[in-house]
Amino acid sequence: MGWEEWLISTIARALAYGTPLLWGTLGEVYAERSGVVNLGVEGMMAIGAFSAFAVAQSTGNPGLGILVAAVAGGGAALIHAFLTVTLRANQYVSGLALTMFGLGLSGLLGRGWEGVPLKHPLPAITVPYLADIPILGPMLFQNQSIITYLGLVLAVVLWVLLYRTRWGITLRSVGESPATADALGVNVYLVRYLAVILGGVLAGVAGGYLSVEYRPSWTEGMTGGMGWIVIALTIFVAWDPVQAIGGAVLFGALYHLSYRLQPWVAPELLKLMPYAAAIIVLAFVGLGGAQRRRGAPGALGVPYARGEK
Amino acid sequence: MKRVGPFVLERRLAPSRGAVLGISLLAVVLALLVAAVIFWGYGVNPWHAYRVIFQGTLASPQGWAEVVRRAIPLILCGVGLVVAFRAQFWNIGAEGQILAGAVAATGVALFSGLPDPWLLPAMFLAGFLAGAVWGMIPALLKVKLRVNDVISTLMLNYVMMYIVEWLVHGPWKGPTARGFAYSDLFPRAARLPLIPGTRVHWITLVVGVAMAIACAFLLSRTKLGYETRVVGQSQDAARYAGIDFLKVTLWVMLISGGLAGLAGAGEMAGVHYRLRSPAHISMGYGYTAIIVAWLARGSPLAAVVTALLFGLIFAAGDVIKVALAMPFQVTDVFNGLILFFLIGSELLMYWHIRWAPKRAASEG
Amino acid sequence: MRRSLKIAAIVAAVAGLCTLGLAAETVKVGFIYVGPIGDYGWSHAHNVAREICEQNFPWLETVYVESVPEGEVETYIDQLVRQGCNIVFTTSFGFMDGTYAAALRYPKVILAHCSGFMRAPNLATYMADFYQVYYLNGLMAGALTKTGKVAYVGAFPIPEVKRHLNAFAIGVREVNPNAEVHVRWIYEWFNPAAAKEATEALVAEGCDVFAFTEDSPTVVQVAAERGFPSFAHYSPMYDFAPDYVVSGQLVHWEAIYLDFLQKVHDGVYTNENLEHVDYWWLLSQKAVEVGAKPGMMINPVFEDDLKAYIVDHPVFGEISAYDLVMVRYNQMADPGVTFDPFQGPIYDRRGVLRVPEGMWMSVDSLITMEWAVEGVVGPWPGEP
Amino acid sequence: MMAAPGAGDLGGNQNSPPLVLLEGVTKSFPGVVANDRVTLDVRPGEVHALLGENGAGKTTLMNILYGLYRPDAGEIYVKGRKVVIRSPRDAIACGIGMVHQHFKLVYPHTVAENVALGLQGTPFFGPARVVERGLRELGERYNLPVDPKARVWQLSAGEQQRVEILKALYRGADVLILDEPTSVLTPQETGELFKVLARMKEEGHAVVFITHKLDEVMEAADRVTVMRRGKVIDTLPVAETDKASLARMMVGRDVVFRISKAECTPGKEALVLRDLRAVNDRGLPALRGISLTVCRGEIVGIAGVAGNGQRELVEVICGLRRAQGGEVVVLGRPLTNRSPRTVADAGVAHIPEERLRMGIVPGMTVEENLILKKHHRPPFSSGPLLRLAEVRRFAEQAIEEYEIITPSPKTPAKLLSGGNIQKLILARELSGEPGLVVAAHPTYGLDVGATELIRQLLLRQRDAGAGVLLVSEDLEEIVSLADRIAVMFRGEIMGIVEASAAELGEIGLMMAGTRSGMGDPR
Repeated sequence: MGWEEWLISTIARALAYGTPLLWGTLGEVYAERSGVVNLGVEGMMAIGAFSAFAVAQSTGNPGLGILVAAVAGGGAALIHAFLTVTLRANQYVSGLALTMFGLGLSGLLGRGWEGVPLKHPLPAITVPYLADIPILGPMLFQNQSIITYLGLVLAVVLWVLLYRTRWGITLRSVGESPATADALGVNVYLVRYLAVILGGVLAGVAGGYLSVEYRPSWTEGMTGGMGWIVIALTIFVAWDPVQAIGGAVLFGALYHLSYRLQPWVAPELLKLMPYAAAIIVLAFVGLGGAQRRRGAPGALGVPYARGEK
Repeated sequence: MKRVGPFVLERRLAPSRGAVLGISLLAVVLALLVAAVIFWGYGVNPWHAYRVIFQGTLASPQGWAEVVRRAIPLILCGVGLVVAFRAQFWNIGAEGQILAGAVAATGVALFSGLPDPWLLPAMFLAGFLAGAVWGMIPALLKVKLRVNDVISTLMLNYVMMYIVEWLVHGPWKGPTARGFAYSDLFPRAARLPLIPGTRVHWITLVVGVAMAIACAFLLSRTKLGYETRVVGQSQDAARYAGIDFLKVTLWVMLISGGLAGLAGAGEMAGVHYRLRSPAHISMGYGYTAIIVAWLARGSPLAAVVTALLFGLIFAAGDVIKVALAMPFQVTDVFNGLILFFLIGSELLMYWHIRWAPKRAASEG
Repeated sequence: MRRSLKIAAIVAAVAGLCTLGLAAETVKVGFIYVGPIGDYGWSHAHNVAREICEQNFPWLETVYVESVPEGEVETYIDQLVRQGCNIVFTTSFGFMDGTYAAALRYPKVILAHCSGFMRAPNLATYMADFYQVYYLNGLMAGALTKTGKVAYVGAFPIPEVKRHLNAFAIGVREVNPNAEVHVRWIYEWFNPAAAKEATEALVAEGCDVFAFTEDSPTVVQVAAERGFPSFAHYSPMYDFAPDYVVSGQLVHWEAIYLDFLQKVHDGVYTNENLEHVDYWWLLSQKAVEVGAKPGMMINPVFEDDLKAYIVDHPVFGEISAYDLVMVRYNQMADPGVTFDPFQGPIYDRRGVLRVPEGMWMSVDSLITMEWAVEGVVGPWPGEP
Repeated sequence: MMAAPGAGDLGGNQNSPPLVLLEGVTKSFPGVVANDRVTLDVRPGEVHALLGENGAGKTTLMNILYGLYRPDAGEIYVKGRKVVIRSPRDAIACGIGMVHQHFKLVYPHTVAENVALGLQGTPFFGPARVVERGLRELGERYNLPVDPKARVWQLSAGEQQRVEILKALYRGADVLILDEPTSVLTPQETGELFKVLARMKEEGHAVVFITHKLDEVMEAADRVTVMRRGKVIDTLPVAETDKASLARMMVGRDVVFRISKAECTPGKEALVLRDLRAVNDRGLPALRGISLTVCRGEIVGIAGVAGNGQRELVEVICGLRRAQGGEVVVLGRPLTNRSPRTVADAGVAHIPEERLRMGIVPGMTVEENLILKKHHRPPFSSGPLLRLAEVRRFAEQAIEEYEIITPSPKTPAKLLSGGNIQKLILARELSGEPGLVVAAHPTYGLDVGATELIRQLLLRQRDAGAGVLLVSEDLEEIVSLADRIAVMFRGEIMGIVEASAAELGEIGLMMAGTRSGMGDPR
């Protein structure tokens, strides 16, 4: 088999598997850009996956399922926002709690839906004309999900929003130096709430994609550590929405290749790569010394309270 | 100072012990109330559910035995995490350290060829060392390369999970496991005695409680403990005081990871007797231990008590599953909710609520 | 296997005469499943069988627990016994240690463990096996492949799945001697995401017919999206791709459970005579069935293709694949079984003669099978 | 409200209503009343100085005006209209701008992005580009040149301050509040700033600047309001007062500028620095070849504008920062790049700049804090164990000797007042007869009583034969305490003068980068 075939199938599959990673990462990038780490991605994705499936199965409308997943994910993120922004709780612990809660709640409520295949999954689409381009066509435009394409567009939109607009300046400033933003009349709490909720919405969609398009079915714990890969990816792509595309495709390719390369490489070793990669990237960033922050928002993980005590 | 109706809220710099205890208890109770709402939404009468839980756990000796058995790994990991948290090291990696301990214990049990009486002590020692090594990697990364400890410990959990997965499918797949993904069964001498009629491997329990006492002593009465507390409270002050951050962090993670490793070895020698798929070895003990430690508020001895509380929640999960046909994920819901309320109430502890009707307060 | 059943029957008969059975009382049975009952596979099938048992026996009461972690089975047996169960079925290989330990602790309780090999006076074992069915599916797959590459997505590289895969490959090669069976493992019983990527990887390798061992219809769905035929596994999956599902494997655990429970009720089986009771039930006992849904052995859509595919068979001469399937089915489904897929000579893919000319394999060697037959391509962990 | 008589020619139109009027503003924090019924008016076209010691409540008052704090009581009027300022956004809408002592800048962002942050009326896409244009115009008008595309972290402190002022002007601030604006500036830069303020005054803005420096009030302000312990003492035209009476109002009694001290009798070398080089946190050179000697029995003061390498110097001496080159010799022992513990054990006491962040462990008890740095040595430990009885004995003795006011040795250190925390640190550092005391800003932010006590303690150390290196931004403190004064500028020592012969003018020039007695500035 030629290299073209390898390239085509690897990229095509990497996109499909990378889609939830991309959505989740975009959300986490925005949350962290506002200065709030949300380790609850796994839980929000689980909630999104379950609610999308339940709605899609009972209404027969997978699109509605995705929509509800977005709302549910945002709702879950709201808990995190309330705890970490308003009550200034430890962001890491709150995120972990959200993951436990999300996995537990979705497992609990989703018991009746467990393992049943979805009757009407979101159909894959093949883009007319573009799909006929040699190599690029089958690589990018055949049998992909609409959510994949939306994700790619969203990444670009979020990048422009972040770096070229008023909102972007506000968001980045809140993440770098909330006191400054506050002193200029920016409502730091509101910005953080919105960013965290957006993160939840996107994570919800990521979960919804898994249950109504990718699999399409629901089982408890079906996110299988994807949320943590998202956390790793966020660091890996240096909090940049466009780089997130590359990161998601790379980690997606690793997953696909763990099956493709099975005759030669133990799949477990390929599957642990994203996690190891995150640590290695951080270590290299640390080695870099002076430019050690490499885009990490300055106030990341620090709750903001006005000087008033 | 804030005014809410006739109440006056005053901030204080250090919460009183009573406030901490009271508010923590309140948080747990509130979490159980919210869980009750979820039960009710699920179609189960919460009152009935809690009664069934009580009958299945605290009302009988066997029930207690299960609570204790589930608490054993939580005690070990929880005490270890208390020590790590005291040094402000966010060890989220107990789950991976448990697995590391389990792997090492398995290696000793199956392949060391040690004489029988040495087998169990060697398994515990190996488990401790493996967990310690797995814990000291992020410690080194944090001190030397400023790698965020939360992220590195978290990621290492998954790395270890896949290593275990690889071991049981590959090199350590047992010849007598008939091709299934398990190691061989441990020899008799590598299994811990149980309290008759229960599944409580009491030796691990004793080790756990002893470790809690030892860590309490360590923190309050030794130089290392003193330095640990300084590092945890203020890294700048620690630097200023000439405390070797690397040394303290490595020691702390040696202890924290090591205790999690002991828990892993205990689960192997006391419950499983063979290495198997990681999801079946630790039921999220490493993550639950975070709550155990958080609730213990820095006291290793308190961690023994809070571990029992979460042992109870695990045992309750088993009971609910059989008696009410509810999935085991209920425990995750409990855990998540309790943690939510705990951290949410943190700020409350710093507010002193005082009854002061308007007229009396106008002076301030 | 036959031998052991006969002995068991004799022992049981003798024991039944002198032991007071449970005949008069109601029987309360606990089922412990490893997965969720909705999983469309293994646990679901056991649960369906449980429901059938309950309908058939008015004296029977059942309870079940799902998604039990392997290391925790003892705890759940404890709880079920405390609830008054006098029979407990544990339905996963991973429950073996715990079930055995519980059997020793509860000598009065009857336990039966599915797919294992450790027995005790009060602990029996049972299994309904698919290898004959996979062989028949293989005959169809070999006739349908155009690229000469048939795909198999395996759950775990354990003897059970290896046996099924080998039987399937033997079937494929019987009608298409040059065809290959490409394999990928997903290391999970239920993981649609993994099944999907494994299927995609096999598509990329050029496979055009798909069989699998995984508890979801993912492989069927993915293959259908690409327009490739496939074989359903474990549960009726015909409805997921009516135009693409050729056939499949169906299980009827109730055949075993009904038999076992009846015998316990009649006092044939007691807590003292199960040491040698090992069910190994196949087509002829109607514990398994060929088809993608009950009663439909071959999807009519594919009948013509299979009839048009003519094989020059060493035994039957010129014969269509369709007829060959029917002949072989009858040979295996009749009570006096006259054919076994693993009928010598069989060489493994390294050229070692595994079954000599004219011989059949014993149950014991079937359930410990580690080698891969000729024609299997791909990773094969534990290959001797 | 009350128009000072005869202030007419001093700028400010007393006939028009005040631009800003604060009336009866009260604000309390746990344990302190930061502002007690404060009344203050600011008029258009005036520079109004807010004078007071550290902790007098100046910044709190301005933070209230800027909406960062909410007053417990009192009212605010802007242009005669009563307003409620809930947030900086409200303040900006009222035409109030503030330049904080610690700049509120987003350092990784560009100047234009910093100005565009939170700015109303810019386009949604590409707001920074529009702002860049506006910034150039403003810069010319007020003589505040700065490159709008530069990243803020690359700018000097003076430039960063300009960005802050531009930020406020861009928002159309009528009233500009400057909190201790000169603390980061050289005297020359200070002069530039005062010119800008004058320019703003001409344009009809009002400027409030917070300071504790009398000279600046005399030089730049039209009117001055003196605050002490949260209360306004008086508001009066600068022309009608003088430094001495302002100082009296500020401190509440006559100020003694010179402390009586014994004659200095230098002994052996306590500290020798040779060509010391180091970089700062950003990796830029902070020390460029420092050579200095401190003898036993003398106090050497380090003067200089903040951020000229003083912090790095202290850190290198104490082992907290690596020297890239050069040599540190303490009491005859070479200690270059040795661990902080080795340095401390060699007899170096360090009174750190940031008391709360470095000097104590806030959550630990007083007694535990008293053995920090000493816990690993006898008598406080033996082997791996602590000897709690010894710790307690030492604590009780130190609390008595240094007059540390604490409920008990078991009280968490963070509950102590600032002065007592500093006493705790001194008790710890000065016990055990150190050969060298490195004191960084030892009296910063303390009340007068504590300040005097601490100065006495340092002198006592000197007289007992220790060498003292005193780093302070308070020139008066250095002049009154030190025997010799070294002035630092951009990581170099510009010159060393005998304190008895020191002229403030000369020191000021050196602080601005002129080398003493030498033509060659290198």
